[in-house]
Amino acid sequence: MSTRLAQGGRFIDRSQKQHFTFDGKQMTGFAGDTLASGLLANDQMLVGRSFKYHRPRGIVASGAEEPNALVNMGQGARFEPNQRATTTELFEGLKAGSQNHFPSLEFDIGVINNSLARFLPSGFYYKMFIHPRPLWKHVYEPFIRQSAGLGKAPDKETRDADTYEHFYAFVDVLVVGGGVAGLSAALAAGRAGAKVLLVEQTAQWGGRAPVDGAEIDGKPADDWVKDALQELESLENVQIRTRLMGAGVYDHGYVLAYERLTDHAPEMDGPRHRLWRIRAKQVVTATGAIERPLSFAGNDLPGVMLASAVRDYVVNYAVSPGDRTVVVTNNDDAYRTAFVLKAAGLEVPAIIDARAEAGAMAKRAEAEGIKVLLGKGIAKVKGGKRVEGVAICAQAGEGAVLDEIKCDAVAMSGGWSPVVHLWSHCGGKLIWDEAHAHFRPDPDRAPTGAQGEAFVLTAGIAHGAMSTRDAVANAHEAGAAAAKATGAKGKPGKVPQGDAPEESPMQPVWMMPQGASYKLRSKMWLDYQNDVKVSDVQLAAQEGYESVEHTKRYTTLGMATDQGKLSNINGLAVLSDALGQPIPATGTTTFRPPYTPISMGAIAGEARGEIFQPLRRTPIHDWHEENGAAWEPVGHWKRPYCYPRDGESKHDAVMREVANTREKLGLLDASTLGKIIVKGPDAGKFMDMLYTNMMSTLKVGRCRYGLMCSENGFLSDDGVVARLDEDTFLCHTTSGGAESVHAHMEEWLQTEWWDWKVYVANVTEQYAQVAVVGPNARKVLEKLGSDIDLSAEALTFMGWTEGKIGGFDARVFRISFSGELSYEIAVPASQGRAFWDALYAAGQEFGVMPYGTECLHIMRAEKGFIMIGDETDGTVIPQDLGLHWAISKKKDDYIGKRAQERSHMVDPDRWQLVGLETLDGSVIPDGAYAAAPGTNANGQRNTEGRVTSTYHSPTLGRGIAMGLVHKGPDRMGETITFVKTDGSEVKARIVSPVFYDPDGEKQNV
Amino acid sequence: MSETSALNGRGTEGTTTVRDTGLQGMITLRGNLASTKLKAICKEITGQPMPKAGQAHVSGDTGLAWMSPDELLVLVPHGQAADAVARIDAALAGQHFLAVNVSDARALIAVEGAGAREVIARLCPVDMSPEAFGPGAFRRTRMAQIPAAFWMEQDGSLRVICFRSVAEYAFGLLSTAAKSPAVGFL
Amino acid sequence: MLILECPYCGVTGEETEFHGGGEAHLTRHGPGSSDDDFENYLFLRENPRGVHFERWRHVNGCGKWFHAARDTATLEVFGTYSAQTTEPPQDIKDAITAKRPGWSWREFK
Amino acid sequence: MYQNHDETIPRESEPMRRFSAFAIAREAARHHSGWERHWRSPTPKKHYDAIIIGAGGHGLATAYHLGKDHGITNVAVLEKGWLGGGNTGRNTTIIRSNYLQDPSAAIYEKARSLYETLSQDLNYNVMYSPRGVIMLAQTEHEVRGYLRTAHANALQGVQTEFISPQRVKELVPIINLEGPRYPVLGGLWQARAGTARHDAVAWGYARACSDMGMDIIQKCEVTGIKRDGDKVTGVETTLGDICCNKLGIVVAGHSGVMAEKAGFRLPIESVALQALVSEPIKPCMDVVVMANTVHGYMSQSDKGEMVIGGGADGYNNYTQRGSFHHIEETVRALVETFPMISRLKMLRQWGGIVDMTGDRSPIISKTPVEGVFVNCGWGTGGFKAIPGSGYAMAELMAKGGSPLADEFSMWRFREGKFIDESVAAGVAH
Repeated sequence: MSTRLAQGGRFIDRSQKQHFTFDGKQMTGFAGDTLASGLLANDQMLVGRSFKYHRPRGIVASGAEEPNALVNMGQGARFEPNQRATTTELFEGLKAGSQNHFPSLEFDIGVINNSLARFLPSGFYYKMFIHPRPLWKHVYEPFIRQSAGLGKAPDKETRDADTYEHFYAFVDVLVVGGGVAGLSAALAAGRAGAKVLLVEQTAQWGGRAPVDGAEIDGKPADDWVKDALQELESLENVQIRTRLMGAGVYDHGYVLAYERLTDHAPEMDGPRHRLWRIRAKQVVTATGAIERPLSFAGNDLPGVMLASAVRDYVVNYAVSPGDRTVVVTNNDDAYRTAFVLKAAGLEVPAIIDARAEAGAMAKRAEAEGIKVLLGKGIAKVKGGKRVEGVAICAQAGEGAVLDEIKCDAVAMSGGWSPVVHLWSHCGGKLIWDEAHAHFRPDPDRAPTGAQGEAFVLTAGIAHGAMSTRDAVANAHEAGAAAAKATGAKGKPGKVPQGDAPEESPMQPVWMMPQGASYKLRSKMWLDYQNDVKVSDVQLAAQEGYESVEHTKRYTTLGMATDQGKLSNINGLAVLSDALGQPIPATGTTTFRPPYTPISMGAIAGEARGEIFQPLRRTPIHDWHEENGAAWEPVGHWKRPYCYPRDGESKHDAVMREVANTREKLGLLDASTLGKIIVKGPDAGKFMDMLYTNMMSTLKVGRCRYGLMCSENGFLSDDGVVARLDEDTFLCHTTSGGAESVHAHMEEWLQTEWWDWKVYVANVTEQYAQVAVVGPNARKVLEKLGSDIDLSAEALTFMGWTEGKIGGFDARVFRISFSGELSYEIAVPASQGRAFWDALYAAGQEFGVMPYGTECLHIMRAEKGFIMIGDETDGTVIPQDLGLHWAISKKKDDYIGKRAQERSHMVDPDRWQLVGLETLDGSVIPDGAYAAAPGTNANGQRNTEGRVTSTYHSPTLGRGIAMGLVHKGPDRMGETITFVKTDGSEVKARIVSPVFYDPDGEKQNV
Repeated sequence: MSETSALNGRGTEGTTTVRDTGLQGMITLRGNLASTKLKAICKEITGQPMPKAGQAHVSGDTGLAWMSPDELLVLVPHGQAADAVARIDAALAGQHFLAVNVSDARALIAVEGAGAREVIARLCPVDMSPEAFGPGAFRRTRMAQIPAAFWMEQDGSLRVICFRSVAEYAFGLLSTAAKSPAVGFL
Repeated sequence: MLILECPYCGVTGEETEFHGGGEAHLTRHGPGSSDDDFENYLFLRENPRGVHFERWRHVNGCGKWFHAARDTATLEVFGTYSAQTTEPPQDIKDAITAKRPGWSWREFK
Repeated sequence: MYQNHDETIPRESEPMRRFSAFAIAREAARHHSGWERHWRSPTPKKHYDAIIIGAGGHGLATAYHLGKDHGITNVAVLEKGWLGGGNTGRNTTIIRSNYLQDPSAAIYEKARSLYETLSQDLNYNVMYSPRGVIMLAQTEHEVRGYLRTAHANALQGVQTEFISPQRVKELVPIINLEGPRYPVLGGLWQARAGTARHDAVAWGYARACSDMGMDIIQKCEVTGIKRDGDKVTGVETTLGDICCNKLGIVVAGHSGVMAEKAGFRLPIESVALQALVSEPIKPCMDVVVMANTVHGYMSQSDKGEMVIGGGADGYNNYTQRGSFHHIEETVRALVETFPMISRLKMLRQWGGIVDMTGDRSPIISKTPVEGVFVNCGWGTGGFKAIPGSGYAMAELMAKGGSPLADEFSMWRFREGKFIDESVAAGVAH
């Protein structure tokens, strides 16, 4: 029986009852309980099932290292699997359920794996299910997957009801860990005047010291902690926070910290988690240590717990794991658990100490009437879903049973391992400490920062300082050193004096008994969650998996949700023993962030829903929204694809828009087109390098279409350039391209031609730009009234001018991407919406309709104009597209010219742009390839071309396309065959890409 | 003919508020910031001395902000931007420079109240503690997923500039952060 | 998550304010250059494990390109300097020598 | 002399015992005492016909095919750390061949088809799971890109199809089709693509190579490459000099460093690529989903972990750590695409060093040094290629040429003959 004691409990408030349920069972706990202590108080020792064998699992630990007590928590939009009961604060109405069993926790048929355990050695899956092949996918794997996994998956349509946020903090010294060491370090650094942040992952300060009855500066630890907190709170330059876990240490002093704001009180408003991105000049990790289990047969039965955890539950929560608790240990610390239990009026039938000599602690135990069995170990734990007793053997022997003791709990201690995770995340190295049989940070090989300086210090037990005296002193030193390193000048104050009761040395015990038979070894658990046993690690070594990483991956040791907090060192020791090499020679696996798992929601932060990602809007965006635009994402912009009317399909809408624009009047929101100013005495020279054609000769008042290539020769962007004055050009870019082209210009100006006198500025968003297109384009502008002469004679094709139109400040470009009479008009963005409204109103009598990107595409395709991103894909050079007319022969250089001289670029066999006309008038499918006879060396069908743009042209009433075809321009009139994905074919004739108004009469009227 | 800012005067309630300051005249001025002519015309237009790196000298809707070693942001009332550009062009004639009206390419958002510093600290990788960022300080940086710039008018009052097209996003970020309970760090 | 100091605006910012621009001090080879020179310029890279010279742009900041000397194995930054130079300035070379005696990178030592 | 004589004596005569259900039953009866080493741990000989530097998947697969297809078994595979300890053991285990360009489709499809029978060929269960891969199309531009890939694949003999949003939802019940920003417009579906157990691939190859009498030598770092004029003669290692006729450099992120020892440069840059896994949950996603518009991809391992691929750093990096903001960008995108993962937790994140070429496609090539061959530049996509890469590299080393490798020559850059797979995601209009 585990139960609530009548008195005591440092953390609980008996005046505040809290009701919760576990697997539907009503239970009651107190404020200050964790879910784990609450469960134990209600005699719920069995909390889950293991991963592989589905063995019954009980609570082992009292903190972040817990491998077993993982539960499904909450419901609906707040459901969450794999919540660790030992770090979950109890709250009124908490609903939890056990995991990984069917049909129930008490009776789980998955447990058959257990009886088959001897057939499931490490590497089992690699050796099994090899034949017959199809069975793996259809039978074996599905079965394995069903039995694997831990927590329940949230419902597929779940939308998290909570919110999350990030926070950037900058400090001199970050102290991680709120135990006495962390407090001591923070005090020293704080007094010295450094800007200090002290974080503690739990809700309580003080760590283990108060539980262990330590004394500091002559006071009980609890009192010292209170005073320390008071002083820290009084220091302006120090901040302290609980429920904030140091999750990961990254390069250059970047520390990720995870704050759990409402997990303990779901009714509170505000974000559930806050992810801190702390930039610290120095980090002090006072992260304590984790007690190691002992490896004896049946050490995984519910009721077998860490000695320190048993102590925590009694002292902090007034919960007794059992009435009769056997303590088994290889060190003095576990005796404290026996004393605590005794003091609480509970039975301790025996302390089983693997060490042969009696030390001070043993004598004290005897004095308190506790039987101490020296040089002994546990041969086997008796019981099924709960400990019923232990069989005693000689530690030196092979497990012959000497005696049996009835008990309902076992408190074990295999010694302590410093928590070195944060130290190691960013490259801190470890050394092996023989005396305490653990790895501890090597101060000479610390993680290094931006200037190559060491930026992490360790404090207290995390440093390997095992007594309270050494821990607080070392922590003080670390705090002072960290502050000094950040330039703090003040004094760290006096060193706290901790007590250090005399202790006898611990004795490494990696197997109990040391000569255990295979039968026993195959029941000694190293990793409780993943069911990895001593025998599994030994088998891995036997099969040549000698690297610790191999053994880890082969056996899954330490790969469970606790990431080996309990199992790693024990596993390493067993492996080293099996390989006959010292433990340091084996080394550790890599420690990776986070220290304990952190929510995906916290990582995503505020970025969800409307602010998931920036959405770029033009000044006319709302009009499109109000008028039923079907949107298309273009980069971060959303552009109207078309404007379907009631009951109209997208396709029909597009057809209507094309017809209307060609026959009457269309309006396009062209504001997304990039606009970049290039100005300076050397602007012309610069433009000639940027564009393939000659731009320096462009006359003021005129426009010219230009091509831009990457230095690698490929066509990267295009657009119309207008010369504003002798020194100034305005470059239009593609919608997606404004930022990249601007960056491209700055890069060349700053890093290659920095002596050229040229300034550039991206003015894309300064303007709303509207394309007024169609036979009635001039009419609607004239109706609006303008001080500009818009006549064909005054403003000729490819000219631009400025003035007022309908009272708006307008820059008018007489350019056409549709083949129709067309004006592109730029007005200040603040006037954009009003200008559009005015055009739309004035356009009514001329049959105005807005049109979208798809209509734009079709009209340009009918004219044979290329589209960056369709005709180009990053592998196409201008020469492929028959754009030689836009490549200056006179210039000896432009960006990309040299690349275009390479052998493959001048190869006559390159595919080149042509028009394509299906024989049956149908539309060639998007992306189709033209097949050529035969296959290549790899058995793939040969191809001789591909379609780049393909549409149904409402103007011509048939399918039209452009494509790149092998020697295309030389094969006019030939027929080639496109193959659809279903294998059927479409035949198309090679024609000129200009399908509509080849002489350009319409745009010149 | 009506002129509208991207956010059309929107604002939020609360202890920390976020609001559109409306149309603001802005000029990108690139050139030799050491040039006496340039300093003089900037002073003439804004009444402000040349700011150093990381500074903005602004009072109300007029001022100067240091954007880069060869770029200033000149703030003037929206209606006067075009005229100011013309005056700069005249004053610097013969020099190599670029003055361009970018008033409508940007949005200007005010973040005011006790939580103003923490609102920015939730979104920008910048030390917003009083010792690191005080009145007159100006910073260009990343705000969540967009480039942005901000300066501090006086403690508890910040001005954030972003591109016009992402004004909605920026407003969403800032107002979400402003609604959140105080962190209590800054 | 690196920290870099922009030599132009003096801001020390985190990596997300910047944009990496690859190997520094490449000599552009245009029309008329040999295939070897052009391939070297555009594609072949030092990619050392250790001292490296690279380009960065303060893209979410003052917008300027600059150079950084950095150790690709430890991520230590020895210094940042103007992009408008064809070789690392002496003080940067000295800073590296102080930390990595005997270093060399391309023709620089 | 004696040494040479000694080398002619085969090291282990009797072949390795086979894995099977029967073997497991037999061993269970005797406490698994009979399982033998999966690979020997020999001391290096003085001379080998071929040496492969790098005992990752690609290097081991190369050795395996040298023996299996070309009868070259006097081979050593040298590894400075532990076999399979590089990117083979750090990737997100996705296997697919729905590539656009012919040379890519050819080698990745070869690899995929070899994966189908790899467990049987190696007598080691690599858990190849052809569960299918979907690449989501979330913009019109992406739709056109994937339609193009589907057409190309049809002619390349790669089975793919472009599927509707409804079909996507059937295959991936947890997906959010109507994201406010990027509604799912369809997807490119390859049913025979999937995943495999990454470590097992390296271990299985190692076991098979060892069984053929090849020497896999771990903790042996190559410190120099010995040449006689323009011809390779051997390598200097931390375990002494070893001679060879042919040398294969298959060291991924460290190719640049090794090429320098051989005296040539490569169009390679090494950067950190990151990945992460969630805590294990019961099965909820049977296929692999890649969402390129928002830059994230996710699958669920047989253990139940959600396996998530992150982005690559924009700077050269040899630490196996990356910058956290890439993790953040990926998780942000995936929480939007699969909202139910918001309350799952990240269990572990890690990084690997990937080698990127000028066109992001690999190099399998002869080099300026006679007898030296290089296989590198797999960037973010190497795992899926391992069997095909080994097959082609072995053929190249044995015969001096391979149809699968020829297009991946290291000289393609100077010719301007790129193999660019990024084109489906070209510039938007």
